[in-house]
Amino acid sequence: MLRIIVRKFLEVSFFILFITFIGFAFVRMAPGDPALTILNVDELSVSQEQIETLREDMGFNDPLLVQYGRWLLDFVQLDFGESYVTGQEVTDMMLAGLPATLELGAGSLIVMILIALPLGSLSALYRNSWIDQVSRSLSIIGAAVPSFLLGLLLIDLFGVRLQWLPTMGRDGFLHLLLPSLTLGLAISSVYVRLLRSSLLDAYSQEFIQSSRARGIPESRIFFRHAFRYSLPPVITVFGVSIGSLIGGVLVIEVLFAYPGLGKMVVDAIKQRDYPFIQGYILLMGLVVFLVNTCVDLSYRFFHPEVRQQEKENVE
Amino acid sequence: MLVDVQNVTKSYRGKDKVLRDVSFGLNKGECLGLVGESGCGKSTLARCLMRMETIEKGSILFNGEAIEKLPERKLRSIRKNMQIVFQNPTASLNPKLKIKDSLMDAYDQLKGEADLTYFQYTSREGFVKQLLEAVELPGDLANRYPHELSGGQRQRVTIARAISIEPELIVLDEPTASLDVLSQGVVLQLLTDLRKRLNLSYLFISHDLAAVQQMSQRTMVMKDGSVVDVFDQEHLFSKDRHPYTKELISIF
Amino acid sequence: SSDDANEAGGENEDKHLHFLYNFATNSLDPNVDSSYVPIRAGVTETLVRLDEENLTISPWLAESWEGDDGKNWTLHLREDVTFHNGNPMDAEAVKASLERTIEESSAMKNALKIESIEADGYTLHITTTEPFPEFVSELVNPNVSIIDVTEEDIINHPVGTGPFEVASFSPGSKLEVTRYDDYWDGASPLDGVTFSFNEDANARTMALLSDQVDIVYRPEVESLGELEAKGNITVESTATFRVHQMTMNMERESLKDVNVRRAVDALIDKQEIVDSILLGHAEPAKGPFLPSLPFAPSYGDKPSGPDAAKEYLEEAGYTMEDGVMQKDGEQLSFTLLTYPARADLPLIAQVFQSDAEQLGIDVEIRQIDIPEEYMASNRDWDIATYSNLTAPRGDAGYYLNATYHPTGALNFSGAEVPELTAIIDELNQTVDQEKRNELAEQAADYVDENAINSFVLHPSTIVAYNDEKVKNWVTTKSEYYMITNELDVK
Amino acid sequence: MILSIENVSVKTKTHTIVDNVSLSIQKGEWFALVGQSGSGKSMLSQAIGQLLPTSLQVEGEILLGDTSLTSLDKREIRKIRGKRVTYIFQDYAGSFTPFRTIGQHFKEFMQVQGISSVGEQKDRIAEALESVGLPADLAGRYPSQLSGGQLQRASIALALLFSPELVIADEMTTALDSVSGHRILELLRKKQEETNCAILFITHDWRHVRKYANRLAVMKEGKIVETGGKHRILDHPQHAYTRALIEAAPLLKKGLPSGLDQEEGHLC
Amino acid sequence: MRGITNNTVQLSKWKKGTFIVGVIILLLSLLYTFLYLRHDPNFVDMGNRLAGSSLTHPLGTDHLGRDMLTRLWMGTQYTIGFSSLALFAALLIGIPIGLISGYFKGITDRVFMRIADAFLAFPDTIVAIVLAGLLGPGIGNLVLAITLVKWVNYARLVRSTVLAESEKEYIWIAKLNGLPARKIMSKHLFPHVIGHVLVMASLDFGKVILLISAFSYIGLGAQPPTPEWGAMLNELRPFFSSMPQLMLYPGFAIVLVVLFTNLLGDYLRDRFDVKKEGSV
Ligand SMILES: Nc1ncnc2c1ncn2[C@@H]1O[C@H](COP(=O)(O)OP(=O)(O)OP(=O)(O)O)[C@@H](O)[C@H]1O
Ligand SMILES: Nc1ncnc2c1ncn2[C@@H]1O[C@H](COP(=O)(O)OP(=O)(O)OP(=O)(O)O)[C@@H](O)[C@H]1O
Ligand SMILES: [Mg+2]
Ligand SMILES: [Mg+2]
Ligand code: NI
Repeated sequence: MLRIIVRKFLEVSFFILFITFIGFAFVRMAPGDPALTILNVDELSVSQEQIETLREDMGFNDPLLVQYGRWLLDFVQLDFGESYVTGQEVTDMMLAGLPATLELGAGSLIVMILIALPLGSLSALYRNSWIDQVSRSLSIIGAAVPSFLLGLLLIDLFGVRLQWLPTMGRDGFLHLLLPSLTLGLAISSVYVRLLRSSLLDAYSQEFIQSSRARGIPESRIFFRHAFRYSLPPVITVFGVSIGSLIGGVLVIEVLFAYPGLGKMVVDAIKQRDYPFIQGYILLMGLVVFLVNTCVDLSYRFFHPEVRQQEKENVE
Repeated sequence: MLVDVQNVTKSYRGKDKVLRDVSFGLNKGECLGLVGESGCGKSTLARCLMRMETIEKGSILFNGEAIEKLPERKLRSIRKNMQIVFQNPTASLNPKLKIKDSLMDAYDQLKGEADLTYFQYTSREGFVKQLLEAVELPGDLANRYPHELSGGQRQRVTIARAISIEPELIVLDEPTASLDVLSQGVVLQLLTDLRKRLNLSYLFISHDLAAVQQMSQRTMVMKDGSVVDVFDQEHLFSKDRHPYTKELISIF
Repeated sequence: SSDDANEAGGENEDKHLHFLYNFATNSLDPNVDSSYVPIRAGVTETLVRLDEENLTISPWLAESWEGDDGKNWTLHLREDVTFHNGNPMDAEAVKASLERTIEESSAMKNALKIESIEADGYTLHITTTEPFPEFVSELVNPNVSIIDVTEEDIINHPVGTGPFEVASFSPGSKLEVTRYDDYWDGASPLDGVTFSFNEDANARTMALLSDQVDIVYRPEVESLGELEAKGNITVESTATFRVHQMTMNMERESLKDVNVRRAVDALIDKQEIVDSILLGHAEPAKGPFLPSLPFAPSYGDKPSGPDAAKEYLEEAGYTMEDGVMQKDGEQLSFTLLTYPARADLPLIAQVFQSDAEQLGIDVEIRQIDIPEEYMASNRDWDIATYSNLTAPRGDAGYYLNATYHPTGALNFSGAEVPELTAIIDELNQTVDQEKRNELAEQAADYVDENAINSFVLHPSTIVAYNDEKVKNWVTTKSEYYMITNELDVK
Repeated sequence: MILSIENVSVKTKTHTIVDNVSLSIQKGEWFALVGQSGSGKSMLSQAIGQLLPTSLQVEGEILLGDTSLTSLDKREIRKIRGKRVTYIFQDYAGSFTPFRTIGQHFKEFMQVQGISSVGEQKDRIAEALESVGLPADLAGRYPSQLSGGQLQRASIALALLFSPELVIADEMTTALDSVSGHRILELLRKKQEETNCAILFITHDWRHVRKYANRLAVMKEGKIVETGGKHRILDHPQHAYTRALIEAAPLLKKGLPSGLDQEEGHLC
Repeated sequence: MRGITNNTVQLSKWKKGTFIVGVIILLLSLLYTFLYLRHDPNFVDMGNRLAGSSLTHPLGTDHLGRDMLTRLWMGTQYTIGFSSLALFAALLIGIPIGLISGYFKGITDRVFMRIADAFLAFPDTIVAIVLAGLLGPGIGNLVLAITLVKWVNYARLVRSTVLAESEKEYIWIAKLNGLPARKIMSKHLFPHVIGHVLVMASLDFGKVILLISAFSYIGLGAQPPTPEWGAMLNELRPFFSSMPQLMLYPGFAIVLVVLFTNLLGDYLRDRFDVKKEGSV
């Protein structure tokens, strides 16, 4: 057990080192200069010289490795630095953005599950029937309609015409409904199709036949046998999209003024706010690592035969 | 000696030993029968021979080389000389490949290297047909998928695949269990013919003593992971047989 | 918070407005954050302000000031001002606030050039590091907001002197403010204001349509018709200190010729762009400065249109052959930079491209991400659409220095003209306002004559509000002052 | 008459797999179906429980007691499967869902058939496993952790759990060694005596036919070539194929193929 | 059960009919656009801005007075070309890596998957901005960026299927037959993974177009005035409420393409799905 923990810990450490360094090198290789933002050249008179001085002061002219070393040194003391733009602690900023992100993520996940599970299942169970056709058409539309358009349509319907729901801001449950619905609809299309295809796979397995021969009701066969068999690809794709679920919702956060990490990181990228970007990559790295490790663990749950093989390899 | 198994011990994680100190030899051109109760470790032994499992103790020599320690690359050259027919023909066939593609897998791999003496490679179709006919299957099965075959047909396909490259050793894990007696007779006869002609060696796992008697020169009896009895065929009914062997015989 | 206001309102109906702004912020730090929400929401104030009518500098927290040598400044503060927490705003407090500004913001440190501050009752003595005539006008900058620095949580809860105090703040989403009863200039008639953010123009329009908000800053231009159709909505538009311009890279062979630059200028159909891209919500520009500014020169009429452009080009030695404008067998071609952060610019670029094509000029549009960065580090472009604030604080110094001085950070055209540099240098030494205006005008004339850049238009700020409810809304040119103590409900 | 199959055909789009087959099985009878591999035995047996894939067409009439199985809808046929008709398949690996333990399969089956008391379930699982010679602690294992024979025994225990009227055993002992196979068949016979169920026994093993069957049918290329009592077919085969089949059987002991000569009263 | 089969036949007949009618309409519109109208897709005509439908402008004109129909047709080559390029490249990287990871397991798997995780941790905007910065703005680099972001999805998906499949006996047989890993992956495992991959990829087609549109928003997409659909969609945003049809045109075009790729994906998937079962 201890060995496993130590191994995992080392793996995480290497991974963190790896992504933060790549991220560090990456964002600094990208053209862009926080000095311009910091000095607010858009409104204040600044000379080239002053920009150069600032760069020197902030250490932007040092070799990349030196800069990274400095960041790392702060990082091991759990100091993530301050945003160049607002002067806030990066940790505080992320903590401020996280709740909205989590709410939005959870809300849209629920919507996604509510849509994808029934639609995907029905269209697999009634392959080629009208239900299948309808759900496939819906998922095609879901995949092809940009989320801002979807969001605007929902705002127009529920906010302007019916006046049922607030269209913006983060102020309790009601405010969460429209953004979650938009995002949930946008992401569910992939899952509808994936679940369908995966369930079809499951239903061609022999054990389904055996269960039927035992008189197990179809509903039970579905829930206890086929469904679980079909989940790994679905979960895999979910694990992969967790990053974009957190960072890729800019459009929705902007549209509904539901401020989370997605908008913050895009702003930070635009303004080349290195400390925040770095902190974000670190956070995302951890989240992605954690989620995908869980996804990997879940394979063992879904495929006990694989689990056995792996354990043996460990020994 | 083609195969020499010495003191092989194996256990699955956290379980009792499945193989205990198993030792035996298999000569070139010989067919060694292996019988025993279900779950006694026959298939496990077969898997160890093919190095599909790592063994805990002991060693397995193939043509004098200890295969349990060989690196994968060297193993490849040995593997073309051994084939296995698994107990479960359904799992042994890729459900997404047509029969002809599964069948040609081994041969394709060897390309020109295979020096066939029993079969003749003329064309792909011709070869597939030859193989299928050898195991009493109509040639038109070649274009079907495994799920469109009956259990017996699948099993014969796996046998055809194993003999297609005429390897030195074939491990047969209950190869004819789901064949009707006529087909079984034909297949067993084919296997015997092949062995005699090409000097092949078989490890023939079966629970059908009659089939074992027909096929093999020597028979080995396993119980709870150990070899309890080895005897020549003519001594089957002899008095100094192990009590367990006697019980097996009495059922017939 | 609006509920609090509700209860405080007692028997009367709650007097509350909801204002929707087009930019979101995560920090309210008045000294650092460049979204200026605290001053816009009426929470903080600066020492001096911009007089929106005359476009000159006028007293605010400071009653008067002197500094004839441009280096040693004395400011006299109002004596009746208190912070929201009741503390008096005296010279000590202002000094502390200014010092914080300089410490927290490198930008403001650069801009203010303060060497030392002395506080004496309600008088401040400030020395700048060098003669700095614009000093007072720099104090207009919202980042010089005066706050009580003894307060803890300045990022989320700054304490200023304005008519409203912060009640609650949700970063990136909205700010709730309530009336400060002891406001020095007369307390507001409103109980409170919600100041929320939404960066999507369509969403802002819909928020107004759905009656969720009362005043919307910059609604979607294309949907104004819909707003007006609703009947109770007034749309106001006011030209700003901004100019959309075509920056010309004078280091490029073709653009070294003043006639080519003039041709580019002539080719742009400014009125048409104003009418059809901005739907009239802009003023065609003749020079960098808004005509109502005191130092904006009055320009004569210049020939414009494709024919004029063609003439200029012929003067520069180009000829039109087979529909291709060429010189020495080479087609005249431009690489035109644009960026999507200001949505009008790519459109202007495309209109220009199409117009130029009619003249046989090949224009390749290159869309980039951050124009300042790209233009400074790459010189492989000819023309760039760019948008600039030209006199954000009522003074021309910023724009002229940044854009035309060889050391300026925004001098993307690579202008290094001794005559112009001399004018700007002189401006930087001049304290007298009259004289400053004269010099600025001179510089603007020079720019015009030599067609260093081409100025397209001054975009307007558009504000739409519910006229059945909102009273006394003023759309300012500076865009600094939005929620004031005058604002009321009907 | 517990099962009667009348003119049943199973067809794909291009060819006929089972060609106009009729047979009937009496109550409490052990009916063997032997024949060529690939002749359609499994297809025929699966047609009874409507278990064939949709790509195959079934024609004809199948009666279980008085119920016409071909006319039943999904819900009704489900009530029949597992309770009145159960299956034991040849492919033991496919009999179990890979991620559920053996015990879970048992529990599920019992739950569906109305036994929900956990204690009772536990007892019956242990009992059922023991009756097929498996240790009770196997219940906690996943199918992949069992040998082929063990799996097949578990699936037999599962099929016999609720004393069905008809057990369809499709090469159920194929994967078993002779000792266990023998034990299982003995067990099946015991159960049959207890419950008087009928067994449709598909096999290639003449020893089993000889020992257990009452009547049998021989199939070849989708058709039944001969059907009749054990003695009739084994000792007096009429069809050439049947004869060839019997002669090829590697029997260890001598005597009549049916083995009936050891019993009294046989005169022929 | 048989009812469903009949249903299917009827539906597919109906589908065929619509398909043919659709293709005819598209062809006619194509001919009309390029043989008869012959507009310049980039010709700006501010006087004729936001014109409604007419014979000369069947779909009207956009905010710069350009003919919508011509732009839409011209856009197909860019949109379809770029998105399929990006997807294809992502598949080309993702599938092999997924196969290798799932098949070899152990350290190979861990290294590959951590690299994949690293890609997931980076917001796609960063990747796009860095590439645009290093290689210059332009849609080519955007395609590269999308490839870099998308391959991970396929790699992970493929890996999960391979993990389960590679323990089965037929894979062992292939191994014992001396098939090199490369061949086992391509011949035996590939047919198992391709089904899911095709389903994902055909849906991703739409997502990729929309991603290009999102990047246009920060200046990284197609360069104006290229009539790329994603960019058009983005340009026409302001007209959402005043002239919704303008956005609907490129939107509808995208839906059509996704529909088509889905049909294609389904068709291919069915080809690989040898059992064709599942309906109950
Ligand atoms: N992967 C595994 N993990 C744990 N135990 C296993 C595994 N495979 C087999 N066993 C156990 O090892 C023992 C021997 O199994 P093996 O498959 O070798 O039996 P066998 O002799 O081939 O039986 P049969 O004749 O029924 O096929 C059995 O008790 C079985 O439960
Ligand atoms: N889905 C299918 N489509 C087409 N043909 C099939 C399909 N399934 C099976 N067959 C063919 O139908 C025939 C009968 O198969 P069946 O499984 O009933 O044989 P069987 O008598 O049970 O043989 P065995 O004793 O080998 O199990 C075989 O020739 C087989 O190839
Ligand atoms: Mg075995
Ligand atoms: Mg069968
Ligand atoms: Ni007789």
